[in-house]
Amino acid sequence: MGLIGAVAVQGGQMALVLALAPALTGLVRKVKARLVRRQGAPLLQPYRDLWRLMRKEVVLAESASWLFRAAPYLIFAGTWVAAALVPTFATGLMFSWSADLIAIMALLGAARFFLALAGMDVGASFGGIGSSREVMIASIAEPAMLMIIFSLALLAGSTQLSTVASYMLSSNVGLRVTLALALVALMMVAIAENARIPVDNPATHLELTMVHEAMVLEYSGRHLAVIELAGFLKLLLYVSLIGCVFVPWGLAPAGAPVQAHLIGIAAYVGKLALAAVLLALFETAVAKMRLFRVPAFLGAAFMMAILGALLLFVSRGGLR
Amino acid sequence: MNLDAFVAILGIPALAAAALALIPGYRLSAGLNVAASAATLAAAASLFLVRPPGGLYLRVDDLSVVFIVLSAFVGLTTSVFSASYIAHEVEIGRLTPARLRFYHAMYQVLMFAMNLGLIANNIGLMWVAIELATLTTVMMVAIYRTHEAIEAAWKYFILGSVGIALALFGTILVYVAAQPVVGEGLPGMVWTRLIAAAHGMDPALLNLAFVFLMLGYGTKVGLAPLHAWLPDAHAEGPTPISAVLSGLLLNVALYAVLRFKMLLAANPGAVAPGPLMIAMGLVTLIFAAFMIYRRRDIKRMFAYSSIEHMGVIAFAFGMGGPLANFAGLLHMTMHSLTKSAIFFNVGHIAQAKGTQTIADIRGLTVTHPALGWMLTAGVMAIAGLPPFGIFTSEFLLVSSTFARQPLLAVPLVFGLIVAFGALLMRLQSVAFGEPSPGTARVSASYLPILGHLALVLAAGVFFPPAITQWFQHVARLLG
Amino acid sequence: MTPLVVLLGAAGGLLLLPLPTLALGQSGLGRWLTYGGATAVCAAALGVALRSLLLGEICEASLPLGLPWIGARFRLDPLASAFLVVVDLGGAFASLYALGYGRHEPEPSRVLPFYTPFLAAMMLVVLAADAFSFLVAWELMSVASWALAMAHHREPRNTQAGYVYLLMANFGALALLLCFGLLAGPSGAYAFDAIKAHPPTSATAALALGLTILGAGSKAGLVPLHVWLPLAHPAAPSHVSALMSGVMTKVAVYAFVRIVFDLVGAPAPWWAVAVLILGGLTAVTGVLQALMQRDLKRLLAYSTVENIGIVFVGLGLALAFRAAAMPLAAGLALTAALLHVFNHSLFKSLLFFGSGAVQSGAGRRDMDQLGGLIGRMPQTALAFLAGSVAISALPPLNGFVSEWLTFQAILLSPKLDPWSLKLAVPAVGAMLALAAALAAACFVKAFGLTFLGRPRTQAAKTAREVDGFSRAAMLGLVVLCLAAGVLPGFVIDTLAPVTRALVGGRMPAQAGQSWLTIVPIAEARSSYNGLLVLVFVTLSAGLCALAIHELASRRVRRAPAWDCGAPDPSPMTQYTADSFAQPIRRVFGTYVFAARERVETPAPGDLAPARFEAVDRDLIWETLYAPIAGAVTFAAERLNRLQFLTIRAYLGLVFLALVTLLLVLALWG
Amino acid sequence: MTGLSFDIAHLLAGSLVLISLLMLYQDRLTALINVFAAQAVALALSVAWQAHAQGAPHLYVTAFLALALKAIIIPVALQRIIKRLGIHRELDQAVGIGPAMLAGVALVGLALVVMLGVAPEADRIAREDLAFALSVVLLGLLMMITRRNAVGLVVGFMSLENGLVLAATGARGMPLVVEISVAFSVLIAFIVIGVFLFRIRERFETVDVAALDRFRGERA
Repeated sequence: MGLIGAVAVQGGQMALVLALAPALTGLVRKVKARLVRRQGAPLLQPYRDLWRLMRKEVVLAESASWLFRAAPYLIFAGTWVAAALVPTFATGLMFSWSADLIAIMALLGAARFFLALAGMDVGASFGGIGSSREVMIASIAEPAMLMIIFSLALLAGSTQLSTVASYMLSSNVGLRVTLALALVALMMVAIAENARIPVDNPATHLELTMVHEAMVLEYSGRHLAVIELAGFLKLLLYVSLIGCVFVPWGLAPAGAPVQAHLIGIAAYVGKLALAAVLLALFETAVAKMRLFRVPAFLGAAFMMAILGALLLFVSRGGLR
Repeated sequence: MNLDAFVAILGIPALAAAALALIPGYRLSAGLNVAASAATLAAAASLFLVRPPGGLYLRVDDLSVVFIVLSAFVGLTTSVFSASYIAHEVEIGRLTPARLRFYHAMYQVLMFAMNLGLIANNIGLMWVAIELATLTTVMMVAIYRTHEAIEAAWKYFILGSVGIALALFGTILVYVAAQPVVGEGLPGMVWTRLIAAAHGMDPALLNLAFVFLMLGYGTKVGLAPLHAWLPDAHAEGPTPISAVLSGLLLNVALYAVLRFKMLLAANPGAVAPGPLMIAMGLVTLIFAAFMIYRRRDIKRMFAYSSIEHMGVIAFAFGMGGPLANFAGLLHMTMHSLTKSAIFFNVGHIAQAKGTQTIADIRGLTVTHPALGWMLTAGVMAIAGLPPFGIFTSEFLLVSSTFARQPLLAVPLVFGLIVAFGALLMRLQSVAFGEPSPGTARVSASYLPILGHLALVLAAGVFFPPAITQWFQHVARLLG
Repeated sequence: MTPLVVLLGAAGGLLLLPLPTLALGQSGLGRWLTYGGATAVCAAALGVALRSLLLGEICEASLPLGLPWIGARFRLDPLASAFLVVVDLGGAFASLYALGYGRHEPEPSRVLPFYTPFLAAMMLVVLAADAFSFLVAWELMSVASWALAMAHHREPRNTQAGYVYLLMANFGALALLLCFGLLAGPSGAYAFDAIKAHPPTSATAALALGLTILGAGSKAGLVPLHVWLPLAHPAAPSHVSALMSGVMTKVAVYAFVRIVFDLVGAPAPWWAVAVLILGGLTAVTGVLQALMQRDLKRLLAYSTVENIGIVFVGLGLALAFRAAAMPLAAGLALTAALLHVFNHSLFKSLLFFGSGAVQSGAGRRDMDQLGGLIGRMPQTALAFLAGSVAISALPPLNGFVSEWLTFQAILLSPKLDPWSLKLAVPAVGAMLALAAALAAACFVKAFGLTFLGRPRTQAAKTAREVDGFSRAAMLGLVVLCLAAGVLPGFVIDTLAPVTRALVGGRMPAQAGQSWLTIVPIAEARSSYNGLLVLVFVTLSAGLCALAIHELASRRVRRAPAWDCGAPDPSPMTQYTADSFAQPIRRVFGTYVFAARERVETPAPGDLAPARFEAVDRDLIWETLYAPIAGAVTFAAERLNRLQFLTIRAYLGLVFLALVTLLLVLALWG
Repeated sequence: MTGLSFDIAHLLAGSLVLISLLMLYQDRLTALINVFAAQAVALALSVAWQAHAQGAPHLYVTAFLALALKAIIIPVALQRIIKRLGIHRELDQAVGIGPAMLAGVALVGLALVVMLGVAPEADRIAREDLAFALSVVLLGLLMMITRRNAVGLVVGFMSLENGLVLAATGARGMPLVVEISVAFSVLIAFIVIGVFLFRIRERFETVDVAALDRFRGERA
């Protein structure tokens, strides 16, 4: 297939993630509603919300600066580029070498950096609450994520996601304690990063509990829409990350024929649906925890990740 | 004895003293004082070129020339400084004309005594000279006739006399040891013969003698625990005398100790004097370093700093070896220059602020920029910061010591840091911060201060090869 | 005329520049002369150093100064040139900045005469090739910077800082002096090539390493020797703070590299463990302390401590790989460290310039009295934002590249043998990750409180943008940060000769890579392309904005902040430095600062104000330095009694000394 | 030197040590000064004997100096001071007599031990004399630190100096002995004058040395 194929795959991927992200969130909401015996909004409601928000006028606080207006687009761009570099249905992404896993996480970090700044820009007290809590959570979640990456990179001998995925597909993986630890830690981090229950509850505006919502409190109209979209994308990104690392089956290798890619897409959608159901189940099962329990929760993830990495450092077998 | 450098070196101060005892006006006498010192320096410098033949009483060798020229030079600069300093003292009436005459006469007597001690080839003569120097300084310390001055003089006098007595006993012992080898009478005290015949002497007597000499002359050097007279004498006497004491008299006493160290070193049976000097040096260094912290009087503080440096120098010579001896000589020279410069400076500061209490002198760099910054430079130099000469000597000393005897270098460095902390703390409170009242201009003579600092700076940056070889040669002499 | 001669000439010129300045006196001319001259000289020296680094040339020179029988030796090799680039780049920009900033200096006569000697001393340290001239330059550097930190000496805080600083500096210098004495040996072979000629025994080498860590570490700010740094750096005028934080600490790193990698010889694995752990601790402690600060410049100083920690982690890895004879990996680790040195010198200078601009523009340094400056000082804000992104290690700026390389080096370490390393490396990696994340939090705080939100004081409300020179310096550094982040390959290739000379290995040549990607080992393993990331992000952001504005709406209405429907007009209700840091203090504080919080809420209906009190302590100071100070005071107090004895007692001392010696003699014979 | 003359020299030297111990024993100033005068006489005798034995006439000068200055002039002067100050009954021991005596004996022992280290082939009389002289020096020093007031100090110092002269004269053919003893007499004269000239009484209302230490620079 060559270059055209690569371009096609890359482009398709970017379009796909953008297209599927709201649906994923919609599905999660739907399933949650059903689980508590509610009808729930239709699956496509998120698309409608976005479209409506985009057409609304922006109400901007007087004290808001240019940073406040620029931030949403930067956040969206960072998240989108990151999401575009995570293999979803095929590993042969054209630009996968332009950023490895560490860089992807750093991109998300940059997005968060600007989100936190935006939260402080208006100069209202709630924004401050949100930002300070957000950076506190991030200060533990990010190192945990990095240690997870260490484990994977040491296993696969690479921080390049496509390489990791193909290594996971290969036969010589086997069952490893490290992988289990990494998976659990990664899930915990994903929950925290996407402001899901039990760490944060996206559905409330109760100042005692809210983190993410407090930062975007002052946003409205298209800005809010873009930020929301970025949030959807982030959730999708983490799901597809878990997917391509731990359940890489169905991924179309580089240069595979078209039908392989079609299979890959189908498998991917399947994975997303499964993940949504699981997430919904989990969220309805557990209760939101107090803010200052969160560090313990994430600290556990951090410790697990370190443990996983340590095991690899100590046992030399299977390392490249 | 035909007219040679010796006659000049001894005669000029003697005659000047006699003359100064008679001249009333201080301008004239101060001028004469300077002139005489200058002439002495010239005579001393001539020793580099032509060496008069040594006799039974007088003689110079490479070691003593270093000391002689140094003391003559500092004597000159001090006399220049003293001219302006005394002028101020006379104005405010602290010195009556009579005492002024006395002061100037005594100054030259002191010079005479120290030169005599340095060029004496006869240990008895050397002893007499150093006693004379002591008595002179005692009287000059007491010149202000205040309670503190008299107390200081008295303390100095008693301790000094005991030291002298011990030194004399040591001298007698040396003679007793030498007499069987060298023969009775005068030869038994002539330095050159002694050193020549040292190997044949009775080691036990030499050891005993060195104990007494070390303690006796060590009292003059200011080694702990014999130092007690030094701080008060520095603090209460007129500042030029403090400068001469720190810059010269301590060196002369040290010179005597070195002489006898060489004597012992030349005798195979005698115990090595090194360890004793190292031990006393370290004790002195660390003790003085801690003493600096609690000082309230600025002159007394710098007196303790002199004690500290004497400890370092004693340590260096005790270590021995080419590098350490070189470091010791360099350190001694640099310390004389720097410390006297600091005392010049402090004298003017005390006159400007009308007090010697550290707590009442603040923010000098604001009120008296020149004095303040020169003091800063001086303290930086004395604390061993580059690019001043003392850094060079401390560099050589510490590094070579650590390479040879690591465990000895640890207390050395410890003492140096403690002293540095103390000096820096005081310097900052004196030179910086909100200035204290007292902005009177003083008719200060910056020339001596700047001259000394310039020399020290030059020595730290560029050390002339000629002097280097000279020092290296002397260092080899010292063994 | 070799480049070395030119550089020495430049240093000499900088040393002598104060003389004409003093001659000019208080007039503004002195400022122009000093800073203009310094800018020119540093720029020229920068060119020379860069050229000889690219050519990888080596030249030596000797002047008849210093120790007579050795002379002052100087040597220009790749390592020296690399650090000279850092020094002169920082110097040039600081001088340019000072052309404008220096106008606000109340007492220029306390700054100008010491500024250029400070620069010269830093150049000479890097050039020196014998122990004596090295230490002379080193101490000169300390003294000059001390004088600069004492420029505003009327504030007791600053004199205090100066005291601690010079004392620590002297301590470090003596440690280095002992180290050199050890390496030179009793004969006093102080020239570096003489030292290299006969490498020390393993025990000696270990001792030398310890002394170097004390000496260079105390200057660089390694925990627990960092205490002077957050005191002294803020005390100095901002352009000097920038030099002290951005450049002088790097000179200390140079000393460490020069001694440990070049002079001492083959390392032992456990050295790496020591250095790694020190580095990791330094990074985490530094950034946590930084997060707790209110004073902008103190925050920056502590963040310098953190970055020094990162650099030392890289150096530790390099030592480990070198001990394990893995030249390629060692090359990678060392490159990462040196690259971070370079990057940090860029963005830390930039940030200090920014803080200086804030101070001169708004007259405040306390973040609780600032806020909303992004409107009043847009360009400064932009520059500070860029610096914050860079120092938070976020792509596509340069901070990320060096930390990314460090992580890549860590990922190579399972091949290392000793168990101590196997356990230490991942732990240090975790510390590094933690530090990186906390740094982001720290600079969200720094930028957010200073430039965003509503102004908290009148001074902040009426702040004005700074002069052209300052802005030019800041924007220039922003451009460099971006360039070094987007095209790191060139910098890495430039550093290759250094690493090859020191550890015998280098990273693969980056110039040949497609699309200017950087590849530490192999592309299949890991690669990063800052340029593409930048392009993608800008493109997609632009596209998104364009699309929405075209397809949907572009209407905007200004209205008061909503703030959950309960807006409060007073800017004091905004988050402050302390409240922003409070969650993190809650999480880490109890362990790191022994932090205590006390909350008093009055009973319902009681009108008494509620109180909240948070206390955190600097454990390092309390456990290490306070006891030492106490001991010295105690000893001085006790010994001081000897000043007040009677003459009889003094005679008694003499008598005792005499009797003791006689007894010794009697027992001896 | 014949046995007899040696024994005489030995005897005289020994008597000096004895008298020093006696001085330690005194607790009244007047008595102390008298005993000191006695020591001066003994010293004069011993020096004279050395002059005779060594056939060194110049030593007679020293002997005369000792006799005139230390046996007569200074004691008389001191007595007059004490009368004027009215402290002749004053007890001035800082250390009890018992301990002082013990210390004194110990010092004599130490001096002998140290001297025994010296090689015997050295001139015997010199060696013995040095032993005694060293004892006298040490005892004098001990006296200086056990006496509270200036007079005691002076006396102690002078007896110390007696020891020095004894040593100097004992050393065969030692040059400059006269000069040195003269110089020392000057020194002592200074001390005595100091006690007058500084007019300690007018300033400090006593000759108690402690009063001289009241200011000690930084106390005030």
